[in-house]
Amino acid sequence: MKKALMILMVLLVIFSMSANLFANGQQDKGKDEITMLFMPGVADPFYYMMEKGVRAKAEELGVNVIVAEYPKSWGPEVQVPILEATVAQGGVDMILIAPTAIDALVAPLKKLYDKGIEIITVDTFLGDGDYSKDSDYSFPLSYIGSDNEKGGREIAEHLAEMIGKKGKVYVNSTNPDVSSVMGRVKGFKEGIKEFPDIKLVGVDYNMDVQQKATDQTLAALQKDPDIAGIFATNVYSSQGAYQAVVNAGLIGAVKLATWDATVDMINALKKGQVDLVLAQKPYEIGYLAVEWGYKYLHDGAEVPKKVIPGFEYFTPENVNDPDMDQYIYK
Amino acid sequence: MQNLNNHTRTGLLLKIGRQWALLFLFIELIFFSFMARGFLSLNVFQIIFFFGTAVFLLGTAELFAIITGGIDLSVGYVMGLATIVSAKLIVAFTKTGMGPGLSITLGILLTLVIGLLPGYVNGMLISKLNVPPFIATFSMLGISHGVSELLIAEKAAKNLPQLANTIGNGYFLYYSKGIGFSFFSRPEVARRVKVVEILPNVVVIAFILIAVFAFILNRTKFGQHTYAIGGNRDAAIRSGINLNRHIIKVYMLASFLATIAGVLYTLKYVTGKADAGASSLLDSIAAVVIGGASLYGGKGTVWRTILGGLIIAVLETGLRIMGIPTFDKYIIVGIILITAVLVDQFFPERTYKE
Amino acid sequence: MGYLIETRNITKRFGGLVAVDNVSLGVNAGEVVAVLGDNGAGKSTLIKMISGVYPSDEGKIFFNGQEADINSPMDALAIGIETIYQDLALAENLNVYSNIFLGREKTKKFMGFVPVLDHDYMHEEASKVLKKLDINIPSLRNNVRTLSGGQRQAVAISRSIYWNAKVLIMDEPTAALGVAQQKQVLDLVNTLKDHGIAVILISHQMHDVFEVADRIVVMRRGEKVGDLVKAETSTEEVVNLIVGSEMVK
Amino acid sequence: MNSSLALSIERSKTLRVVAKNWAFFFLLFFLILFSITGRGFLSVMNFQNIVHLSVIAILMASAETFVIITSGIDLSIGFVMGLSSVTAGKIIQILYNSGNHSAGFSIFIGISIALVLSLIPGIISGIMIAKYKVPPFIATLGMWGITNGIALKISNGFPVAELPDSLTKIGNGYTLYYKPGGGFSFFGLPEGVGNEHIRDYIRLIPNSFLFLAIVLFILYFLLKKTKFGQHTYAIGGNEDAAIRSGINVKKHLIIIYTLSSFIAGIAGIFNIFQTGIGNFTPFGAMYELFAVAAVVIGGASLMGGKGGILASVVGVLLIAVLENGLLISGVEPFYRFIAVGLLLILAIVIDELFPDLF
Repeated sequence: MKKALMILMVLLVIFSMSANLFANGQQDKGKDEITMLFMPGVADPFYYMMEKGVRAKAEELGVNVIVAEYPKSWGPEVQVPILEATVAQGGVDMILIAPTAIDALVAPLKKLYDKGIEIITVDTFLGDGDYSKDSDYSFPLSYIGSDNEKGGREIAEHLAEMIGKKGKVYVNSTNPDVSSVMGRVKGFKEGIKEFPDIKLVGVDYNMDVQQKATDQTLAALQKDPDIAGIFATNVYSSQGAYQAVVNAGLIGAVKLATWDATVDMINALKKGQVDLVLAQKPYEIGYLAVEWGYKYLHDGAEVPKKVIPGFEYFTPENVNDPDMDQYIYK
Repeated sequence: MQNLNNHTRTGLLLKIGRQWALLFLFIELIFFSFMARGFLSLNVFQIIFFFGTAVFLLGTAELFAIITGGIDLSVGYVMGLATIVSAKLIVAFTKTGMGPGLSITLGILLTLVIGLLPGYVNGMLISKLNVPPFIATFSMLGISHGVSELLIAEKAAKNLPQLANTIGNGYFLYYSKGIGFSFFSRPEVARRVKVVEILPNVVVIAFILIAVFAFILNRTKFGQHTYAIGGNRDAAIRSGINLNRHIIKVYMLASFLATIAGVLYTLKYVTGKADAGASSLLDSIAAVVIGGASLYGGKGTVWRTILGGLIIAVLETGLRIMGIPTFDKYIIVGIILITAVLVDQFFPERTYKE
Repeated sequence: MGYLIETRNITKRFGGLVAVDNVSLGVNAGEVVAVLGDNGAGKSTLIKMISGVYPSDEGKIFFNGQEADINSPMDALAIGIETIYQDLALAENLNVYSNIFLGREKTKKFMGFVPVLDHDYMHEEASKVLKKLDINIPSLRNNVRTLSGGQRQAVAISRSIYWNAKVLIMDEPTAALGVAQQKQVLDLVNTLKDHGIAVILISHQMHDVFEVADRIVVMRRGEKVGDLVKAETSTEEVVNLIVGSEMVK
Repeated sequence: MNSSLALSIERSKTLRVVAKNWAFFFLLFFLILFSITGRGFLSVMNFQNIVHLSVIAILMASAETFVIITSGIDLSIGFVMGLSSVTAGKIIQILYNSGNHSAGFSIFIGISIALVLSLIPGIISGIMIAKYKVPPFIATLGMWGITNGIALKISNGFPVAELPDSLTKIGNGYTLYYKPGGGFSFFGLPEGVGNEHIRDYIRLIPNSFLFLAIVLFILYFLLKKTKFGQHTYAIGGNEDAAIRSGINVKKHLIIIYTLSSFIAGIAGIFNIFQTGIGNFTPFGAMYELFAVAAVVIGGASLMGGKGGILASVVGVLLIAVLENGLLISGVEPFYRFIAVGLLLILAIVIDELFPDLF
């Protein structure tokens, strides 16, 4: 048995050595054909939307797109193996990636960068996201994504307006080690500090499980029945918190501001059950990433280090506006 | 009289049946060599082993528990705990002004000692208090997860020394045209100059350790007793094996291996993460079972477990290179796992403990 | 009248090994026949053929003078041949009467159409059969796990009797029992005899055999080497037959 | 087990009742504790919420109860739930939005097809386990990936939305609304109640309670009162004995896994009523492991042969009350993982001390 295994190992090494030379030849292909790899952060609607943007622009420009497997959960240990295996098929000129950790992705991406592949980070970033000053992590061409802290601050202001600048507010978030979501919480906390009569009663983490978000929000409403406003920081938090408010029968009595525009939340807004929905622009992020990547690779254009497509706010007033329809994740 | 039928099966078929896992791996390799562009390369095999280390280590950990007829569900989150503890310790030591080499060494050693604790508790619960292994280790899963999240919530361990990254993502041997071979450190070359990297450090470390544990299982009294307990618990007790003590040791060993996997994670990803090992848990159990161990205990070997892990890793990597759409891939992997175990059931008379 | 159960020249081979070689054996109603022999003498294989676990390669089995076609344990059970194995085949997590009715539970109609377990009926029937066999178990609602070894043996036997066993095969019924409990079981065997049951008893305990058996059959290397009436034989003779010292009658 | 202790407990009636139902008494204990420590814990609304939100966990635990009594395990139930929820959602969406069908008809067809579909994973794992002796752990782990892959494919990875409103009206509604001094109203708030008066109404008996009561009664009945249930216990207690008493164990096991899968399908249907959208199950949700934990807390053994529906319900509620109570008492969220882990260990140790009584 062990003998067989040893033979296998030896065969593998010989195989791979000889094949390595073969693989070399494969990388020299027509220069005019550009291939981009889209590496999402996790399997959720936000990134499915982004993929659509990537594909749309790529088709328009005649760029090849490879979409990597969607990771089952959020984390470098899931994402990096997928990234490396997908790159191994060769011919990738540029990677559009949502890094799942600010530090853990630096080394693997640097390795690919050194091989000559360009990198653009989308939605999430490396280090502090500032690639304009020289650092270990400043090699990506650009960060294209939302300004999460700004979004958090703006939500805080809107929510404060809605509850009459006084009362208790509560935050349901997903995961304390995801940079984008934590940015939203941070921005919200800063924003709410501007209003001395508003008190933040707690932040819960549902670990990306919607049912947990419901449980937590209901318990928060039980503990502080006079909560006036709730901020939910992503798809799962939003849907979960919304369910909780429905369950508690407090629709209308509690103002709900949510992040990410899923069909469910938009419908809730239409019915007047949710008061504000922030839509990031995943489609546009993907679209812009391909556009800038193409400009850089094809025309040698300078790419800005940061591209922020901004947000759209769905409110009861504009929700039926057909122009807004494009920002719904579906 | 199924045994009889099996004995009368033709020798060749039986031999293939006994080695079906190996055969399966070969079929995978051949299939992907044809179907997946770029699969057949040094790089891809290094990827398979590099990212497989966690499953190999956790699988070996799981194997010890499974041979005794138990199971250890906590290894994934014990690994997560280890990533956090080691990252925090290393950062703390560095802050006191210690050199990076020393703080990494100390941090890792201390983590390895702490890593014995969950295993000790598991072992005590299982042996002394008769808690079923599934529940004892499931509880430990929750406890390690909770402790990890408490340690890391809003205060992640950041800025590990650069050396950690160099070890974790470095290779044993580099080759580049003009410069020749260099050990341990990547030659300074311009971007896009090809450097051949051979043998990732992490893989070397993991396989040395796995070899040690394979030796323990195969060649020592401890290993022999582990099989004995799984084969026939009463017989083991009557022959004078101290069952309780042995079970405690086995779970400590599993926990220790999980901690090693966690430490290697910290070096690879220069960060700690509570659910770092969560995604590898079910894969590692599957690796052990595909490797021919029985969940009722008494059989299984380390090499077979690695083989089982490879079958999964090659499948995952190959499908990724082929570019199978995500959701289809989930389905295909499930079907192939079931097929693998079904094939196994048709050759029940194997003796894996050769 | 002939034997209630009888084997005529039955043989069982496993590959090249002849486990049971041309054995004829008969038991009358109300008679206890003990089968003795060293390990590997073929006792288990013999009774497994009678109880339908193994089909015989040659020879026939007769029940009540008629040829019986026994190909599975179900066939044997159907004509009233019950076997009590050493492990008793009791579900320890169920109570006494549930075990007696295991697999053949009595149901009644709930709301006219839903079949539900008829606990009262099963309890009553179970206590009847226990009473008939002079077995004393405090509560039939206790799980079998709480019973002593002898009581469990009794439960297994009463199950067979309740389901109309005419032939009862008992495999080492007193092994692993304390002295007092062995006595209980042997008393029970005597009770069975009084009820006209044919009992085939496999045992290593010479003392038990001489206490309850009417006849003693000795097997060696698959063959029947002795068929003795208890009253006319002695321990030494039986032992010699078992170990094979030549002492031909 | 030393029988003297067991005997002395057997003699003392009170002690016996406590030992046998320790989980229940534990639950009482926590209820009292949290009523003191947690503001707002002790209220009808909170208890209703706890149970309402535990319905899925209770169904999962019930499914797992049947499987565990036969000494098996079913890891696929979480994803079968997702599959059923997404399938029902998709069908309802297509029918309802086509404009040709009423909400009621669409819902009826959707859930019927989803329930039938949810039988299939169970039949497959059952056959593998019963006929081909594949360990339950691996067979259901394989179905784990397959069912979720299919669910994701059906939904394209997006929750299935745009379903009729009547779903959540039923799923989250209450049988009775009561305003102190203002009278009763059945199945909905009286017309024209403004936002400012919502908090005045007391809502009693969520519709989900009625639904849960019916399902639980049937399952309880099946397990405790029928031949089927009796055979389930027998197989878990002594599979050999069950075979020898003529029980068709293979067929029975296939039915058990099919049943477990079916109950998970019902959970998926409930999920769609509760949330108004078809949800697939995220990979990290671990519904199955928590269900197993609840069943074991309820006193079942993974070696098979014991356990019960009501006991499992108590197990689920114990975890739910513990989590809710700690949340309301303001305990940091991550201590809850630890607390549940410790509770589990305690459960088993107590169980181990009084084995003969269960």
